[in-house]
Amino acid sequence: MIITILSAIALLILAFAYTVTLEGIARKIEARIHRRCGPPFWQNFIDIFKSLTKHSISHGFIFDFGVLMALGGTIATVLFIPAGNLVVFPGLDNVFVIIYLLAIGLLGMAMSAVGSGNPNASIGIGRALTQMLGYELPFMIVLLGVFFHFRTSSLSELAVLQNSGGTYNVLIMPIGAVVGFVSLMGMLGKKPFDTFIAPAEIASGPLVEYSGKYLGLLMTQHAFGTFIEIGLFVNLFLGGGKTIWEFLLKFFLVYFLAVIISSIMPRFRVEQAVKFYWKWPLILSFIQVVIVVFIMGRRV
Amino acid sequence: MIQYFSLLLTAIGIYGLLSQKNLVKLIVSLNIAEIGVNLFIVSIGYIEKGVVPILSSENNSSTLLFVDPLPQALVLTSIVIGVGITALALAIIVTISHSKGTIDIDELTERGGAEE
Amino acid sequence: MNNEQTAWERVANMLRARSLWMLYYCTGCGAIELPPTMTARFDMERFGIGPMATPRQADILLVTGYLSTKTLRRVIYSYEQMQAPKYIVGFGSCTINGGIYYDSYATINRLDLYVPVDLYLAGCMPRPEAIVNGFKNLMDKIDQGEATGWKDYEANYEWYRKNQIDALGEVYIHDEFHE
Amino acid sequence: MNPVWLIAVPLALAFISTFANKISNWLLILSAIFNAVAGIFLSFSSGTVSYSIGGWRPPFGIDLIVTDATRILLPVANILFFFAVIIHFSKKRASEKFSVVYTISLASLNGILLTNDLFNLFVFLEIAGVAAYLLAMTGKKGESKVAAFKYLLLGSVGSLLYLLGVAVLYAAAGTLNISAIATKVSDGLLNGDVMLVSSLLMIAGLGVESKLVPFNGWVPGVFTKSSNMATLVLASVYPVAMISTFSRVILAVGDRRALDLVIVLGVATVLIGEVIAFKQRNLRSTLAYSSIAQSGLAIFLVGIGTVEALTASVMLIINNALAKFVLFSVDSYTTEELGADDLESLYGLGRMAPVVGLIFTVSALSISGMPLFFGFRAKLLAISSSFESLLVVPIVILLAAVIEITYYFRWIFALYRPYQGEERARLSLPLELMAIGVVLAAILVFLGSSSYETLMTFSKAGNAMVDAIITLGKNLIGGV
Amino acid sequence: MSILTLLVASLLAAPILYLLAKFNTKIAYGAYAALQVFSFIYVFFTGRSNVSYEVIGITERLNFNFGITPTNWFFASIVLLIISMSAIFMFPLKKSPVKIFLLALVSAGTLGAVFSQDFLTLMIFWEISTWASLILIIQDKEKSPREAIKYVTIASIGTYSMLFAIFYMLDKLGSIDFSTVATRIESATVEVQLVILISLGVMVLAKMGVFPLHIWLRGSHSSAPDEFSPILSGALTKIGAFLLFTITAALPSFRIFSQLPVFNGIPMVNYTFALLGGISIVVGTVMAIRMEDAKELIAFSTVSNSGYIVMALSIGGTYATAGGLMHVLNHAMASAAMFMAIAAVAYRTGTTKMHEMGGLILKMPVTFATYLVAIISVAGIPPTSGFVSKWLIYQQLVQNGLPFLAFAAFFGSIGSFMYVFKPLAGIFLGQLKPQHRNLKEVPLVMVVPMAILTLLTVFWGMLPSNAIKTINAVTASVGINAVEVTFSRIVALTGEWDSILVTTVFAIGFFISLFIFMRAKKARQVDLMDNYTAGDFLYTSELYHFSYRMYRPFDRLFEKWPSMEDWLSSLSDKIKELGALLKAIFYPANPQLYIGLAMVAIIGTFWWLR
Repeated sequence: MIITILSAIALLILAFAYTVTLEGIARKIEARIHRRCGPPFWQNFIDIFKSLTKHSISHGFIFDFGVLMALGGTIATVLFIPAGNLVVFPGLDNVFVIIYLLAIGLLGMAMSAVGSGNPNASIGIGRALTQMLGYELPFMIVLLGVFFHFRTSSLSELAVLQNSGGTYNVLIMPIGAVVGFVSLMGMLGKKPFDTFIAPAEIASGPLVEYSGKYLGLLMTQHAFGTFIEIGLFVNLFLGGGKTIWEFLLKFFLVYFLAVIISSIMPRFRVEQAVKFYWKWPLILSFIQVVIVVFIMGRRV
Repeated sequence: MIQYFSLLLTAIGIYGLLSQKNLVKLIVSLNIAEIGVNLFIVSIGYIEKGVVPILSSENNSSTLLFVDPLPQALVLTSIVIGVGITALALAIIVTISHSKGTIDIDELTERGGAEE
Repeated sequence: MNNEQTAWERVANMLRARSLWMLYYCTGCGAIELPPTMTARFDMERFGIGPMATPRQADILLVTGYLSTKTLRRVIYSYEQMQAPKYIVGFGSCTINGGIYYDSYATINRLDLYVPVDLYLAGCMPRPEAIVNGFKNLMDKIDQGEATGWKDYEANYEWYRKNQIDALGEVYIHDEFHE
Repeated sequence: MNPVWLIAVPLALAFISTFANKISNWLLILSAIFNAVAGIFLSFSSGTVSYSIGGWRPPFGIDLIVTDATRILLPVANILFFFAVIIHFSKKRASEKFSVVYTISLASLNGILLTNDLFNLFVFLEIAGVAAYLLAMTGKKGESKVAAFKYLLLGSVGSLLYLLGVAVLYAAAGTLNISAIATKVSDGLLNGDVMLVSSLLMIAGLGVESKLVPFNGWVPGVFTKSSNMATLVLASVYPVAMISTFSRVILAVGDRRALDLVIVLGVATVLIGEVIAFKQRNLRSTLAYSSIAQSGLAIFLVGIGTVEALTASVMLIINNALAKFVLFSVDSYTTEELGADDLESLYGLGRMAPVVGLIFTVSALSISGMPLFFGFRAKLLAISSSFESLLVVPIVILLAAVIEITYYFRWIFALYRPYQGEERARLSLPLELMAIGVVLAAILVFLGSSSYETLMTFSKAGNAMVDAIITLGKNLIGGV
Repeated sequence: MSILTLLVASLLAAPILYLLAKFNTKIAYGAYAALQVFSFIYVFFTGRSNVSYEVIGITERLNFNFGITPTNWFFASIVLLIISMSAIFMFPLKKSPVKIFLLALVSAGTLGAVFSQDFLTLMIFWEISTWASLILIIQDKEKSPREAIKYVTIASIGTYSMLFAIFYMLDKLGSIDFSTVATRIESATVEVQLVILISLGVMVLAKMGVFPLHIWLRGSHSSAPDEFSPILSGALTKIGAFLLFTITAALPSFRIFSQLPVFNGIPMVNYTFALLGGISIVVGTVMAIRMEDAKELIAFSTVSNSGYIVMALSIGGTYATAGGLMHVLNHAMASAAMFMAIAAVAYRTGTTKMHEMGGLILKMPVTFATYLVAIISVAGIPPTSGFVSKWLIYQQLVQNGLPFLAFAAFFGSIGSFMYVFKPLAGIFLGQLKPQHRNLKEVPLVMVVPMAILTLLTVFWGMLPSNAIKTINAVTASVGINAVEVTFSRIVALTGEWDSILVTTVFAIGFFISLFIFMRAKKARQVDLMDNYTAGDFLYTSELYHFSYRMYRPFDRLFEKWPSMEDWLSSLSDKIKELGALLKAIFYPANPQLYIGLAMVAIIGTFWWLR
């Protein structure tokens, strides 16, 4: 019990610190690609804490509640992500639970944003939900193949099975891994799939009315969300990690790749994004899952 | 032979029914066809070298070939009915010509004659 | 004005100084100078300064040129929508004294009559070097707790309000300025 | 009781009324009452009984036959006729002009139902036909005369063909008695092209009155142009006699090959009738085409020829008669009260006149074969027996049933839609229509929800349709 | 007292309530609600343990067979729960004697159907409720008859199909008892089995609103009286699930079709039904996303969720069967709650068009909460009961390795976020319309049933073991393995689900955020109209509410897709054109033409038959 609580606290702090740092580094990387100097890597910490100190406005009960629900749901989800050997709830971390728990956060955010009464926020939420239908489908179908193969959907077990089997999923199911990565880009809202925040077009979409502490909480939530999404990918396709450091290294690599790709991309319109996801990633995911189900079969 | 002829008569009557435009002529065609059928019925009762189906002093054996008397009775009825129908038809034609002013079937059916 | 700061405020000001999000109100020629300031050559982002899309999230309001009576209303509205520690930077002479439009019937000559300006950048227009320098000064001011325009505005709200209404004059649309 | 009275009494009364024009209405009512009572009286016994006329024993003379099927159909036809007469005379405008015609048609319909002789049947068909042509003329406008003339033309050609068929059959079989011929046919004594030709000619001839495609071109004109009363009789009483006789004759003396034709034509009739009815925008023509489809439904079962099929056929005939009686009388009520019977003018009728709406709804539901109603059981049996033939038959029938349900519901819903046109005068509710309608609707519901024993009667009728005539014929031949 | 007494009482209640309503509608509606609540309580508490059968003999061959088995009890409790809640809920709405008569008939028919033990009894009572509901639908609104005709057509397709199956069974198997048929069907030939199960399946598809027979739902719901929609969606379509469960699980369809081609452990026939379920999930979802009327939207969500149930019960297996049954429970509650919430909103605002409302959250908080929990359940987000069923279904999809069905399941699940959010945003969130400034929450009578359904949804979400144990009893009665459950945990193939733990963790997360939130500076409350507008001033809140065509870019993707409804209405036109053609051929104006036709027919057939 005590160990669970301690490891939960450790995981939360790790997730926050590591992801926010990485976000700062990502800004640095992006600046370097632009041949700029870029902000210091701790810049995002400053941004978050500054936001928390500022004054803020509220548009009513649902505006507050939704933010809390979003952050609460996301924090709850983080606790189910195994980080190397730091696993808070072994056995209970199955992927369906994680994906649906993540949806609590999303729903809270959506409610809060639309509750602000700003149409830009509604447009952004509409786009986010639409895009979600795009990227989740191929991802889930690939996942079906993974679960079918390993007969488990528990993230930590999947990681252990990959490590003990000697090869990672990215090698067993390369097509699936590619699809998973493309879907991950959408999940992270990185370019070219960042149409729902489109700052110049719809004034950063869902975030348009958030100020001060609300913004700070949502930035924290975003950091946790990033941790969950990349953590999912790392555990599913890269075997998690035997130790926490291995996990963090893989995490960094995946994030680095996503940042590099996104910084050289323009932006899709939302229906183009959905169309894109329903074309190649979906077809590839079906190919992958058919290979897994009908040719490879279950892992012995 | 007579049977073929009567059927031919029926066919002529039916041709008339299909080709004529005047209502009265249609009725005439109907009558022709009717006559054909009546002839046919009469003809089936006739038997080659048959005798009158009346038991008399010379015709008193059951081995004799009698002509079938029934068709003749039938034809009488049929003719009567035919006459009745013809009369009714002509009466209808008269009312039509009174109310519509024409007895040409094309004109009658053109002018609002089409059913709903 | 009391310049004594608590430890908490000092930390907060330090954070505020290093993370400035700007909302720019690009009315005049000054907006032209911002892209070079942001991009590779001068790279504003290394100071933690970045553009923001909405006034709710922004910390600094850049008024980059002359204001007419029509646009002043928008500036005031946007400023009031910004959340409190908030700062205004006036660009160029237009915001100081009307610049070359000083004698137009429709322009506002002095910005700080209507909203509290924390920093003016002199020049017509100020070059990116001047802008970066100005921002550096603003950061120092914030760090030391001297950039108190927003408190000023709250304290002297009546005075600002009177100036605003005088300048905007009679309008036929009823809103929060004209009951 | 000798069923000949059912023919003789109306005929005699008709004869009297030609001379006594004043009392012809009373004579019509009298004959209708007599026939209704006698019909009910007849149905109390059971079994197949043959009554010879004029002392000639059956294979040689004319005889009347009463089977279990007749015991149902005869009372239904006579009672419905009686109801029609009641509705006719409840109206003040009723004239005695056509009373003779009605009386004669009553006599001839009974004759058609009862006779067991092919030529005698021809005679009755012609009498019924003449009565029908005259009834078809009763419409107000000139169009009804034209329609009647068309009917006459087609009817005469049909009866000519029938006569030709009878003649051919007589030439081959040497007798006109249906039972006797049926025995010979079942013994295999008659076959070959002669049988086929005579069957085809008889199908065509009887098909005209039974509304079989393509011999039924007269139906829409007559049903839509004729007077209300005439349509009522022609659409509800006539089919009972005509269709049942069609099945009686064709089953007994028809060629096996011709039965396939009956299935094809019957199914085609159903489909064509329903599809055209779907398109109609006014109630009476919808009902007219629906009548065609219902006839087709009852007739194609004859081609299948099993006991189950014939039971279904009898049930469908009766269902159609009862329901169409109500539907057509509601239709004539609306044309009289509202001036029109298209979809829009019927709006709100069900709310203004709830009883009329109710009987209309029940009858329409029963016709379209909804559960709880009589038509449902009939249709069900029809569909299950249609599996005996090709699979396409039940599919087409089901398809047609769905189309039928759709358009009937369009009318039912129209009845209950709020009316938004100009103010209407208060409707007068005819008591006799409501009473008769409620009785008939109650019968439909009762038969639809009653137990299987009640329906055994129909099963007996179906059995009789298949067996009775041949059994009788075997006895006759054996007697000789 | 027995089920039979209850049934007779409910049937008799219809005319009595009608007469009572003529006298005083309030008393009649009260009596109706009391009767339904009593039935629910009676059935729920007495039927749980004891299995009993009752027979009313009609003839030697046909009986009305009723019985309480775990299956009957399960479905009956769900259906009665929904009906009794709606019965209370409808009290403040527009009343009329005809409606109460029909409602009582619907309830009685439903009650009879869920307690039936043979196919004919099931069908007769089902038809009673169907026809009564049909007439109910046309009671209130203007466009109703057109839509009701669709319902009639589809319902009659189902009816005829089931009837055919019943008589076919009587003919070939000699019985229509569930249990007897189940034993006898195994020894029948494959054709017989196929014909029986497929024609019963058509009835299921028609009544549950599953592709391709789904088109009636939209119109029926949008035109049905508001208080009836919960029953139509929550109770009536669930009888279809009852029949489906009977034919897939009770009749051993998996065993008897195992000699036909089998895909991933599912026989072809079941796979086809599952595919149809999958298609209707996708179609329902896509169409729901496009709707602008809240009731039409939920109607299509019913299509989608019926698809889930059909898919799950057709796949079979431990998890899918349990998941399917759980989904029956969930969807009954969630759709009833959603329809109630919409009815409550419509009661106050008089419209169900989403873009005509907005910002009602503070005006109608309980309604909002009801709707929120219901949509969370529909979207399958924990901790509501909706998650459990979807989770169980996914387990089976993984176990059998069914990518194409999984695609549909995932599509429906993720797509449901999109469509359930639209009414939430359009009706409850966003800008308040000026004409709705003085709205109040609906009366307590309407609040209570909504609250009960909401609490139950959350309860079974927190403690799914409670429901799963019941479902295990149901599946055990037809010989399917039980899902492993403990107090808070469900153990399935690919993992475990601990609802209490997850809820606790969520609560902890929430309190951490709340702590940060409270520590930071208190926010200033501003009006909804004080919004970022790029410096422009706002005067009209209507124009600042974004709800109409919220997913327009997405809709554009599907604009070119063939629409079943267009196809159907064009089919009607085609039939009419065919009618015109046939009329021109067979019923020409000129009598000579049809004399000629007759002659040609005679000569032609002679030549053919010779």
